Amino acid sequence: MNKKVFIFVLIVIGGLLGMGSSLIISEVVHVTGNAEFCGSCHSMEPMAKTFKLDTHGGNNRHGFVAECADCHLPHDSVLGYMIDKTAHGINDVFVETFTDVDEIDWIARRENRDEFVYSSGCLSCHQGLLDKTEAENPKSLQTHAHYKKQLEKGDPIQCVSCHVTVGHAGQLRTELNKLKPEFSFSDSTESH
Amino acid sequence: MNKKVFIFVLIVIGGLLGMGSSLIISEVVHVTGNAEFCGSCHSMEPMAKTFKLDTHGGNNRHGFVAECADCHLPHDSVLGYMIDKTAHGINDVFVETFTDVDEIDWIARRENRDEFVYSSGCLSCHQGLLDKTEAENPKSLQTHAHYKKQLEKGDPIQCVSCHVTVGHAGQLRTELNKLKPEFSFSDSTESH
Amino acid sequence: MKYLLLIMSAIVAIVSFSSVTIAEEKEPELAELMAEYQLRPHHRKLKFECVMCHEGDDPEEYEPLETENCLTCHGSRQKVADRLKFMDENHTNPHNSFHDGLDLDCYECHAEHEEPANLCQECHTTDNWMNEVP
Amino acid sequence: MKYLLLIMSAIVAIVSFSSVTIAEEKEPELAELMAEYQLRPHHRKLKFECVMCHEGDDPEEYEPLETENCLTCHGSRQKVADRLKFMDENHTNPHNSFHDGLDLDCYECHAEHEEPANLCQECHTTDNWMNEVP
Repeated sequence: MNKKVFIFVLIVIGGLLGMGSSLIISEVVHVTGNAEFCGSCHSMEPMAKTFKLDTHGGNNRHGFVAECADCHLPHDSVLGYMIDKTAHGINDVFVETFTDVDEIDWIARRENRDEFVYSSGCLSCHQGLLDKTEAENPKSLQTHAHYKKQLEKGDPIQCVSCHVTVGHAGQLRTELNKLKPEFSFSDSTESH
Repeated sequence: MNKKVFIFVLIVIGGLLGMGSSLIISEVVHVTGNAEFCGSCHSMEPMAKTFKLDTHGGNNRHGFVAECADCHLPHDSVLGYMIDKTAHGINDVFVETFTDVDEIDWIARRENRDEFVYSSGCLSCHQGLLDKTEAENPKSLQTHAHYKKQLEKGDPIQCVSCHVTVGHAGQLRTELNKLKPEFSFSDSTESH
Repeated sequence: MKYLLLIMSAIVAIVSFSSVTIAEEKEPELAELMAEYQLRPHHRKLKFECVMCHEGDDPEEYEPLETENCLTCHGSRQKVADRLKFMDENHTNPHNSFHDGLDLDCYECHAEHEEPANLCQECHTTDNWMNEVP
Repeated sequence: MKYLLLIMSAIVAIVSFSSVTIAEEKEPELAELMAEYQLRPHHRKLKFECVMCHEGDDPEEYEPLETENCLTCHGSRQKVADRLKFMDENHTNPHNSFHDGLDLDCYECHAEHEEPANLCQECHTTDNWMNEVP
């Protein structure tokens, strides 16, 4: 065989393998992004449980269910999504396998919720939300206008900066307290 | 260079090219699946216009917007999705470019809506719908149980078999009639 | 113990036999009924059984439907009318007509188990402004 | 025509100048006010301006907020209470307390422009059953 043809054939074979594995990867990404999968790890049980109580977890008229990855991965570009998905995958498997996940202070971590929930995720479903001109609660028009203004100013806030309890029905802190109580309640006698 | 190493390197290069192009393809798939893109073709204007009047097109409290491809492509597997997307892409570009799209009898085609709307698409958002045990309209529990039974019997019906006007606010036929009226209304005198 | 088992088996056998008989008897009866009371094509396509519209177990006691029964699936008179909005302009929307507005009952035209009748055609020639009643 | 143009330009100039002056005067005034009436950290993070909570253009006329104003964002007394449901068991949920149930007004504890006060601490040592008021 001519050498150039040989090189071409090999690259085509590699290319097909690459595209084939991309297909498999995207199936895997698809299957490993929902509450069923994520909640199967011990450390994610409180998150999965409270998710199911939430509108986003199926507690709504429409039987609509979002997936964990819809909120907890960035949706700006496929590349960014894949990079974050990979990083999370590696991190989570490592942490779950080799460290004591019961040591994680999830309650304290809630302070950094801005870093774990991506507005690009929110907005890829709620595409029309920021352009609404009427709302059941008119206050939302004002606050969403504020979001847009801050974004334009280059000093953005995040959706979860305000929607602090979204996705877990406002019950995540309570659920986490069952595992690791914030308070001892040991002395509630009156002091004066 | 050793020949085996050479072959390996070439296949790896091909593989990376294949995965890279898959990323680009999935970006393209992403960008070409919404009403903005689809509605930019002349023949899809009535569909895009009526979509925007529908719950699925943003006419709801949540600013939620679905994409054309969410309903009009199968969601059983990534491979199936990609095959259909490719076939539609080729077909649509060909038909739009080389044939007279004004000749298409969309009103008649509505009869075959079962073939253009995929229940797997509906159910990939409305994941919990068929398992609901209470509903504002209890009739829906009965009809959705019927859907499940037919599916189990291997004699399925489709979501759009009943939800005939979904996605286009029940206005698609009216919108299509503006372009090509079904009736001449030429003689409405009383006959007897 | 042996006898007990024997007796129980006998009971089970009799019960299963009789239920098979009932099922076998009921099946053709139901099939017969469904052949007599056929559905219109758009509903037949959905593979509905009688109980999707009629309440109760005894077909003898099935009642004709009221408009309100139809609307449990079809939504509302307004929704049904809106689907034919393009006919409003010429006042020929049968679901929002010149004469009756939204106040026409479904069964005036849509007979499910027999050929439907077009009420408009009692007085009008509808060829140019209406399809056949589905 | 020439004179008309000249006069109009003059008017435009004066108007723009005075509005610039007002804006320039207002900016530092607003900054001063916002420095005086600081927000609590959880609200400061959201980069709110005065008008997010207070109505009208004139800061002189801003009123203290009522609980109902807070709830336009925070939903309802029940929703706020539910977020601390884990405190219910020991009857220490400040938003659904032993004494007041859901009927405690926000400003009893949450003063936005000054250090917040913990009403419970008037009578109780809360170290073991409550965080600081945010």
